[in-house]
Amino acid sequence: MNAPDKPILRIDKLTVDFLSEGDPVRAVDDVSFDVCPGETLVILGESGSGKSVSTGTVMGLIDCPPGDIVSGSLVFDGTDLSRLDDEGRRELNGRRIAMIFQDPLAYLNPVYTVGRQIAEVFESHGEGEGGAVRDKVVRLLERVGIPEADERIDYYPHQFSGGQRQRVMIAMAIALKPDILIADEPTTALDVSVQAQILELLRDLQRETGMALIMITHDLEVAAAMADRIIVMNGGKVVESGKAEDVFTNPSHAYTRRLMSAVPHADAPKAPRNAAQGEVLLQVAHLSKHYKLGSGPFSPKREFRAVDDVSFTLRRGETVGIVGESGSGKSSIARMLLRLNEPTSGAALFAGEDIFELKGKALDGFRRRVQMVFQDPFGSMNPRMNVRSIISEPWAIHRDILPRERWNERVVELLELVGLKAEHAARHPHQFSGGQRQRIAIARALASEPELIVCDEAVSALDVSIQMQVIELLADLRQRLGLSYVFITHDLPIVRQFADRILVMQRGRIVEEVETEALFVSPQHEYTQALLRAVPQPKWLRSDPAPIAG
Amino acid sequence: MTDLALPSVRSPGALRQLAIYLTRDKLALCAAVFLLVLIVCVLVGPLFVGELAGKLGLRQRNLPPFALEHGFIYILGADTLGRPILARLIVGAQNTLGIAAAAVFCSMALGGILGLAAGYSERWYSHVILRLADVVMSFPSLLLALIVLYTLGPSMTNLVIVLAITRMPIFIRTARAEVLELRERMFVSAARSMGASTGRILFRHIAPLVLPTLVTIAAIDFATVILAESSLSFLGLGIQPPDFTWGAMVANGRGYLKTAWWIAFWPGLAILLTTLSLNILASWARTVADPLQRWRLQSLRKAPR
Amino acid sequence: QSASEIKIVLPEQPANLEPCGTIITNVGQILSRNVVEPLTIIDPKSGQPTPGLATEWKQTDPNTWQLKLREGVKFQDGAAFDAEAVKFSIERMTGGKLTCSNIAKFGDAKLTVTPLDELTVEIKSDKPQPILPTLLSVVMIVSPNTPADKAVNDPVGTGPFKLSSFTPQTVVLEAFDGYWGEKPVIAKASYVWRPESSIRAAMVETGEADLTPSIAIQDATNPETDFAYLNSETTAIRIDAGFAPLDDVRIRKALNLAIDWDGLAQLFGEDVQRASQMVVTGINGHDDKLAPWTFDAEKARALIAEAKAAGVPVDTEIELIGRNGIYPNGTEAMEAMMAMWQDVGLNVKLTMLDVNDWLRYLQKPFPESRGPNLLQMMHDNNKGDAAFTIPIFYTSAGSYSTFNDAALDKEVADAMAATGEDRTAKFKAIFAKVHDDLAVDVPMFHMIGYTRVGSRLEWKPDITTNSEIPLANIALKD
Amino acid sequence: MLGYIGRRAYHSVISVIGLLTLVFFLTRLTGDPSALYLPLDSSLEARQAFARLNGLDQPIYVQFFQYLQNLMSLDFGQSLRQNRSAIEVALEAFPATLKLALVAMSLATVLAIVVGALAAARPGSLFDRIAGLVSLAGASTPDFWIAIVGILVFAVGLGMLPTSGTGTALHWIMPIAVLMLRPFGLLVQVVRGTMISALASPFIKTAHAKGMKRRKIIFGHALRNSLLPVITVAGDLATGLINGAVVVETIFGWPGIGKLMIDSIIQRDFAVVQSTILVTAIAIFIVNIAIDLLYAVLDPRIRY
Ligand SMILES: Nc1ncnc2c1ncn2[C@@H]1O[C@H](COP(=O)(O)OP(=O)(O)OP(=O)(O)O)[C@@H](O)[C@H]1O
Ligand SMILES: Nc1ncnc2c1ncn2[C@@H]1O[C@H](COP(=O)(O)OP(=O)(O)OP(=O)(O)O)[C@@H](O)[C@H]1O
Ligand SMILES: [Mg+2]
Ligand SMILES: [Mg+2]
Repeated sequence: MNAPDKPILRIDKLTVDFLSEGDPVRAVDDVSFDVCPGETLVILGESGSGKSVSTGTVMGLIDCPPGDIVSGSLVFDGTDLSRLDDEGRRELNGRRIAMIFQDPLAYLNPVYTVGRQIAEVFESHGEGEGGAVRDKVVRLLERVGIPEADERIDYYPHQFSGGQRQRVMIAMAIALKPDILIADEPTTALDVSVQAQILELLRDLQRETGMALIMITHDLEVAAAMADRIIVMNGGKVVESGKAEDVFTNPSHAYTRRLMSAVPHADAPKAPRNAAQGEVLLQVAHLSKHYKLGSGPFSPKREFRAVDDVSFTLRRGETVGIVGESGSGKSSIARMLLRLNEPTSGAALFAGEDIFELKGKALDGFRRRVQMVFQDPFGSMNPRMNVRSIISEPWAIHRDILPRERWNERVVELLELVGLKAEHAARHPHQFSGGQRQRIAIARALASEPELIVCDEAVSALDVSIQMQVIELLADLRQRLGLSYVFITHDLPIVRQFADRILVMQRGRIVEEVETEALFVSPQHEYTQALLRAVPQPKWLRSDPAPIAG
Repeated sequence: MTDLALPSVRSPGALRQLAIYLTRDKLALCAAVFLLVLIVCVLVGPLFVGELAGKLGLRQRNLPPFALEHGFIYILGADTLGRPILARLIVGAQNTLGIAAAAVFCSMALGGILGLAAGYSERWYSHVILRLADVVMSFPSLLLALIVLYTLGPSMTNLVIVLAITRMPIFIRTARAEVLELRERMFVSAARSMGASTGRILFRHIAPLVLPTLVTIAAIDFATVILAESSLSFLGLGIQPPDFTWGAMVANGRGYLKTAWWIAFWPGLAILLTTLSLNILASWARTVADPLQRWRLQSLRKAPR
Repeated sequence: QSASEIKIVLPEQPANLEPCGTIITNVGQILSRNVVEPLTIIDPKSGQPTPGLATEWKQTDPNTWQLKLREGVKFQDGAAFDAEAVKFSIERMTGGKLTCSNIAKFGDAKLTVTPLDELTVEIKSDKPQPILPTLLSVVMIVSPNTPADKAVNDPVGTGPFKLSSFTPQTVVLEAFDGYWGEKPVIAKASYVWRPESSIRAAMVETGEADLTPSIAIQDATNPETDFAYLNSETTAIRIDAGFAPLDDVRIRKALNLAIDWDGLAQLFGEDVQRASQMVVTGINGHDDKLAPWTFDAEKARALIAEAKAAGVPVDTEIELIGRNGIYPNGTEAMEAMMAMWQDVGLNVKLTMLDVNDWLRYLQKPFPESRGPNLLQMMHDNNKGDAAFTIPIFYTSAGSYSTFNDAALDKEVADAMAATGEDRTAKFKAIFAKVHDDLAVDVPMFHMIGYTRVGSRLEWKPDITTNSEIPLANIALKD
Repeated sequence: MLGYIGRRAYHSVISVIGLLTLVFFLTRLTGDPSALYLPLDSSLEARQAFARLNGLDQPIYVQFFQYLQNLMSLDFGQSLRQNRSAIEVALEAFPATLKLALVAMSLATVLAIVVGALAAARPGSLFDRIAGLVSLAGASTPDFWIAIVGILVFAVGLGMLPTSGTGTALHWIMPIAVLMLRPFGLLVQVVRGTMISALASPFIKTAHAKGMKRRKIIFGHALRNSLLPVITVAGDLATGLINGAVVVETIFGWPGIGKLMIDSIIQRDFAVVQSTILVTAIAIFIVNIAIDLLYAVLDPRIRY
């Protein structure tokens, strides 16, 4: 585009392995790309294709060993990154190159307030300390759309919702207005309206400072909205690269074509399913959750209404989609339904029995019948267990599901169902990509053959092709076994395709509850309308002023 | 002791894998070999030198080491009653290691389990366990020893009981502290949501992450227990002569540090080397048990370039 | 530190400074003849009483003694020393309102004290007290202002030094200007305590302290500063003759014969003396000619075989009861003796006990559950007369005695009532009988203590050092 | 939080009372002390008189009620050995021990954290190996051995330090050094172990990505996340020292509560045993409450 010809970052023939006793795993294979100031490079690609690893190498964040940079050069603004010593690296990181990590919870330190963690960026680079920094941090948080930022600054990561944490990561990355921002799936946990706001923010930054942006995403709409150039990765290799418009309109590689065609076509209305006849499986009535707040051990107690008088029903074989603002209480509802958080008030009847009153055997039975896919898949797996034990855990807990000698076989089956390979069974969670972990979590949820699965952003980290594969799997199970879903997501095309009914949430309340199609055709609530409007437009169709080169 | 750190010893294949990992860490290998030699000594040593260890030699009292005129067995010198120190080290190993291993194992196992329970649950017994730990911490071990001595009489079992009880609080409190943090982790919630019983969560999910710390403490406690045992013998609860332990030997030579240093030195060195080996093995086991660290012990195969 | 100030390091912290407890080593070493003074002083060589605060004494009838008191003596608080003060001190001691260790020397005697005039007192007892002046050496005279009904930690006496401070770390004594006698060279003495012998030795070596009254033999390595002294302690093994096989005299003799005494002596140092009786030379009744048993394992085995043939159950397990920390190398000695007895074929098993547990075996009433046993013990008679030894060990009523022999009881009663030469001879006869004929116990050694004296001081320990260190006797080298 | 402290204090008071009751009855199982306080050759009558004088002849429950009654008026009994109030004896000895324990523990903890963290930063490095060996050697060597050898070397041999005693700053060096060895060794191991795990956490990557100094990452992020077991173990070791650094107190002539406790136990000075346990128990309970509160401060996910 308008970018000057001289790239600020150039990656040449990068090959990265992960070593172990067996054959090395080649995560990145001979990958080259570059990015110029002011330009946006979008990396698309299959889940597990080496996107995070190759960008992580730029930041020097791959542990070597067991990682091993077999070959390749990384040149940033004239300096060879692989020759840099610790101090040189430190100077660059955070100030000139910044990164938004894919998995925001794991990448935030649980014991420090988010304010402090953001402030560290300033302090590490001598950009002031104490009170002055605090003001800057508050402004950053406001910019990424955290409500009541001056108060929230003193909260700890676990007190934020998934999307809010992601925005904290973003705030941290843009704090010093870096020359290059590497954004690894920066909007997966954000609803469309917040996503639009964030994308706008990034574009603003690019305009202001000529920041180069490397964005990894699997959301083709976002990709289209942001990309100047696109590279597509598959199996560790770059399989296609070129101008955004070309790649979208005229994909050349088979994988890219598959990707483009897998997009659920939003405008194609699907035939309504006859799900509304089944018996009522879950009935939620007046559910509320108030979190107790207080940042220090001695500060006064306050309350925050995360979920406020929520009621809905779910029939057997039905899927209820929950969409809504980030931080509106979706995950909180899910956690309460699983008896992981106690509700402040309200009731939830599962097959006629109040979930919150269950005890002993009844509770065990309930837990077998209801499973959850967590928003944070990495955190939800025991780091000491390998995938085989993780997936077979439900069988170990409920002995009657599957005889032990069939475990191995079934684990492989499940892995293949979600698009992983049999050899992955022996690996540990940290050896996977974000999307792969999410799939392991889904496989685990399916393992106990439940009646209801609560999916909290279960497919958000998957590329479209695999997303479709998984959704089809879930739909098939619904069809065959009468599974029901509570499907929390921000991805409107997906809910539109998959859900029977949709609840729209805002600030802890349900603001709209309708049949899926009705929502898309005639949204009632103001917020819903805003959501539908916010669907991003491809960049090349927009008439924005061109970015000014920095 | 060391096996504890390796939760996944199941098949012979796993054992072989462990052996391979052991050869990758030279220091750990030395430690393991030393402990093995020690165990062999414990098992067969008394058969060969058992007689000599108790034989009086009042005329070679405090014989200095490295003198060979009385025979090789006197290479490390003789003690205050002229008994060969080398023979006594070999014979003393049995009681020393037996008592210490039993006491440390009991306190770690019991303390660990109680600590897991106290940390995970908020019920009344969690408070009871913790206050009991406080009480034990405040209760002088010497007094406990004396009470046991008076009510039950001196014996090896009682000694182990006393030592195990007094060392338990550290395991209870450490296990609990770790659990307090671990139970807030998402994977624990996930396990709970799958219907895992409390026992399963504790032992399958939390314990493996707590255990490395406990084993680290236990490995050092080994020395503490050996030395504590020797100070109990001051009251008569310790091991009764003519039986003896390294701790007793050290205590015995305490007055001679200036004039006959070797009496306390060799058993002290034996204690030190044993503890050191255990610690090195514990740290090795910690690496093996942690999937994120295990690569350190693997022979990483690089791709040809 | 000025020249006339000295520092003494003791093995133990004195629990208290009650003048009535001066027979306790660490109290006596500080107070005795420094802060408080007794009526009479035992001469370490002859064992005879010599004048202290009493200058003369005479026995007016078997139950009555009259004492003349020293003139011109003042207490450190200004009170006058007179017959009333003596009456007060003795009554405070015997009154039973406070625990007085020193009174133990008097046994169950009842004393009535009557001041005859200002400096004369008469002491009447309920039964004859032939050695009352000797006994009076444990009567420490305290100021009449001392509370009579409770023990104190701030003693006020007539001695050349007065207590200046007593803290958990140190006791400080300062010279008392109004002292009746010669002014001592030392102006100030502080006492500290370190249980570890090597540390005490080190402290004197480095000059941090000037004197330590007892160090272990292995620390006494420097002949310039380290002095050995016979410390009046005698070690022995008591044989519980009430149980088979120990009720058989052959076995008891075998016990004495089986020990390699020269080898064993190595544990206690070369100056140690082999004992044949429970008192040391200088004590009235000690028999120089009584020869100790010598090592003869063959003979011991023969005796045991003989006993076995006579139906004595020689294989019965015999418990050897030791006490932890009783004297240096005490445990080693027990281990060695056990090994030697086992060597001649006796089934001896060692148990080491803590003091209080051990005491149950030492003193009557003995534990019901005991079986045949041997008891490690130590006896300290520095009071000049075998009367402090023989009755408690050898009469059937004696509190340590395991022996029941009416004839012996009578002999002892006889000797106790006797005086002069006759008394000495009778005591000697008893010692010979229990040793040679009855082999009631296994006397081991007369023990040796070592002191380390800093190069600044001119002083030598003697047999009384375990009970007193009179500062007035210490001179400074210049 | 205040409610929690209140509840803990309440539980602790109950526990202390329970402890004292336990101690009261159990100590009396260890035999009548009369014989210990009288010369060996004293008569049975004298011993009985002693027991009577000190109320030891009463049935044990009567003694107990008497004790409770006296407690109400804050009378903790008389020391048999020292002729004065037992609690006074205990309180007099306590500060010396406390000071020693505090200094030794703080030094050991700080040093161990620094050494352990640096060792964890590069596992397997030379520094790691040396730090490990040295700290472990210190921790597994008998303390009296070190103490005596230290005195022989530094006081007698080199004349640099006083052998023992209290007074100047020099007097503190050896006792502290000896006391520190074990806590230091143990803590180094604990810090190192937990730090290696913490350093592998993803949030450490975030810190690197922010461009933080390595030192700050190690001591700010990784350390903070591994402190829970560290302070727990440190707390336990501290209570161990509060309960008496017996060896050090004995060898260096430090007039502390550890030696007092041992002496009183051996001498069956029951009132003093009870009082010292009361004093140390209160301190230990306070330490434990403080540590539990620290958990909540250090890790915001922990709430009581
Ligand atoms: N520590 C590791 N050890 C072994 N293999 C690893 C490790 N980390 C990543 N991998 C593998 O490297 C490959 C690339 O991973 P990467 O995280 O780059 O994928 P990604 O393209 O970011 O995928 P996603 O979209 O799912 O996040 C994956 O197949 C993954 O399994
Ligand atoms: N432990 C907690 N303490 C305090 N506040 C909390 C806590 N957990 C969540 N919250 C707050 O409650 C609100 C709802 O959180 P929740 O995780 O349910 O949101 P969400 O709808 O899942 O959002 P997202 O789509 O971003 O994941 C958020 O504003 C969050 O900040
Ligand atoms: Mg990724
Ligand atoms: Mg959420």
